[in-house]
Amino acid sequence: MTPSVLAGLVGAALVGLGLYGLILHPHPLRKLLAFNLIGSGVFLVFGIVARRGAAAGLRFDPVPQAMVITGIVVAFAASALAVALILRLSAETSRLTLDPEAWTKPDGKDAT
Amino acid sequence: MTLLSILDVELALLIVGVAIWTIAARDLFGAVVGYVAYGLLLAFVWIRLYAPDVALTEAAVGGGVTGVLLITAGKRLGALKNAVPDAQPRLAFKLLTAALAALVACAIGAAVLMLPDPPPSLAPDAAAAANGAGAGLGNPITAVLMSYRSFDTMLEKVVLILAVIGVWSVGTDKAWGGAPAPFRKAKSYPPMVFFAQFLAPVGVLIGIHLFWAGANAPGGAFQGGALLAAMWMVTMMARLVEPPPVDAQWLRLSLVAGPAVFLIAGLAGEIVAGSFFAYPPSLAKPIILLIEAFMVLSIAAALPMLVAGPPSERTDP
Amino acid sequence: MTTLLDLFTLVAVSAGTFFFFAGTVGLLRFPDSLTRLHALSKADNLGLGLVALGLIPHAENLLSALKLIVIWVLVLLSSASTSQLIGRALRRGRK
Amino acid sequence: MNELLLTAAGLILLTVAVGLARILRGSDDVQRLMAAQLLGTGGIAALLLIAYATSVPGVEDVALGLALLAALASIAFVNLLDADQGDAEA
Repeated sequence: MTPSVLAGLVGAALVGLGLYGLILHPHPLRKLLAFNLIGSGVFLVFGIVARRGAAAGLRFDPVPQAMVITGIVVAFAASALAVALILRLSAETSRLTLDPEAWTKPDGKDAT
Repeated sequence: MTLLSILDVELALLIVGVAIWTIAARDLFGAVVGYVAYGLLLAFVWIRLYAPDVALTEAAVGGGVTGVLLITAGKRLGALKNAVPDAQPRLAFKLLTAALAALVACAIGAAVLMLPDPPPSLAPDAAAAANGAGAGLGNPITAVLMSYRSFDTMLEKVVLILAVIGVWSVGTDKAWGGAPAPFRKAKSYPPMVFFAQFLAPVGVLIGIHLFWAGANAPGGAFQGGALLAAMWMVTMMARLVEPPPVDAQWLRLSLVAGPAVFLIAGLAGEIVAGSFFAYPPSLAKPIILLIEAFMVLSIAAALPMLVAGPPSERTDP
Repeated sequence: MTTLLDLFTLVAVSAGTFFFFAGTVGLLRFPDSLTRLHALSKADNLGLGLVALGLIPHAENLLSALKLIVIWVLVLLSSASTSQLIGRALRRGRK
Repeated sequence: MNELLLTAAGLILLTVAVGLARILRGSDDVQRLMAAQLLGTGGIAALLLIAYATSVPGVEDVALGLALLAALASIAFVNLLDADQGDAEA
């Protein structure tokens, strides 16, 4: 098994793990972590395509690698925006739920 | 099984193990620390894939800057008890989700195993671009970023500005025009000041070195900019400097400088060399370095502003 | 000459690995956070220094060799500072 | 020579993995910050060894980046602790 194939399989596993966490965790920050796991898994799968592209006599294919670099920065920007939204939501309502019905039914458990 | 493949399997197990911890940890902060460790570990995988440029970006952005963002958020949100309903999803739903996740993972895994051989590649085109418009750049990745796929790189800078605008607009109306909350509420602490004072100059030097070396060796505008951003954050964390108000002229100019210079160079290419983002061959390298220098400035300004968050009302005078 | 340099690498890297091992043993066996911090920062930093030293004969050029040393010095200083900060937080008994 | 470097990298990675498992399972948030420190030393050593054995160019710069940034998260956290409690006796 070459390192590229192994890294690709790790990427696939990361996407699966991230998807599981994204759906099941109620906490928005945990969802964000899970989403970032999916993202890095996708980058890895994309990255092994780069490793395989030795066709031009290079040791790697620079095109996917360059796009992964761009992708990492964009993923960070999106995470930062998400964190700002989550923090504002918590400051505004002192709760963090994404449950749409939470707004309609009065909930005695956590006083707002 | 060779020694190297044993090492690869070890690394793969470690990465997946930390990822599982991030998902499965019982408390929020444990998961966040796990994710920061995971970000640092990813740099290893990229080294194994002969991608030092990506490893550097992952270490700087994924490990360092994201670490500060998430740790801060995790600590603040951890203080909020009962903010999230405790209700655990039912077992059937859990199993269904696990099955779905496994299915997706297996599909991607199968796709990885069935990739065509020899792989299709844009590398020859990129190599041609590196010899053509991006002439004189020994680092093929920089050539791709600045010449072959320059449009992507410019739009990515625009995305950074949009994200900064997005983060700023999350603040309250009253706070608009003010500065983001300081990175540290209490007064500075001597060991922290010492740390910032020795780290920041060295880090700035290394950041500029990475940018400069990026034309021929691993490194480049992203990595250099991210390091400079991290060093600005370190000095703000030690309260050697304060976050600037969001309506500071110099801050806004630095934020737009990168994409603006990029766009101007692109439009000039339309006039001088006949197509958008075409550089005259004799001037290609100086022009690319000029654009990259302004990109470094924009990245170094944008990343700390993203971490600092929206402007806040000053509580301390 | 190469044999001698290889021998140097062998000794330095092996010693470095040993110190990492010792650091982890300390991490597992020591009773509280402060002593664990001690094991981690002291033994591991020595290990990193020895590994970096051992790799110097294999560096591509002088700049790479210099960078190896700078890496070690940076890690030494930053881990000393963070240990101080973490240690203070631990001593104040905060969670 | 490469075998030696790879063996050393494998062993160091193993100690990092064991240490990471120990630290992450701890209950104290402050203690968990040691994870970043562990990766800042053991991680960098393993990274250098692997890269030298497989001759990846420019790995020193990656290690420099890690050395500069591994501590950042811990600093951020300690800052927040001080913010919570004030700096009464610092």
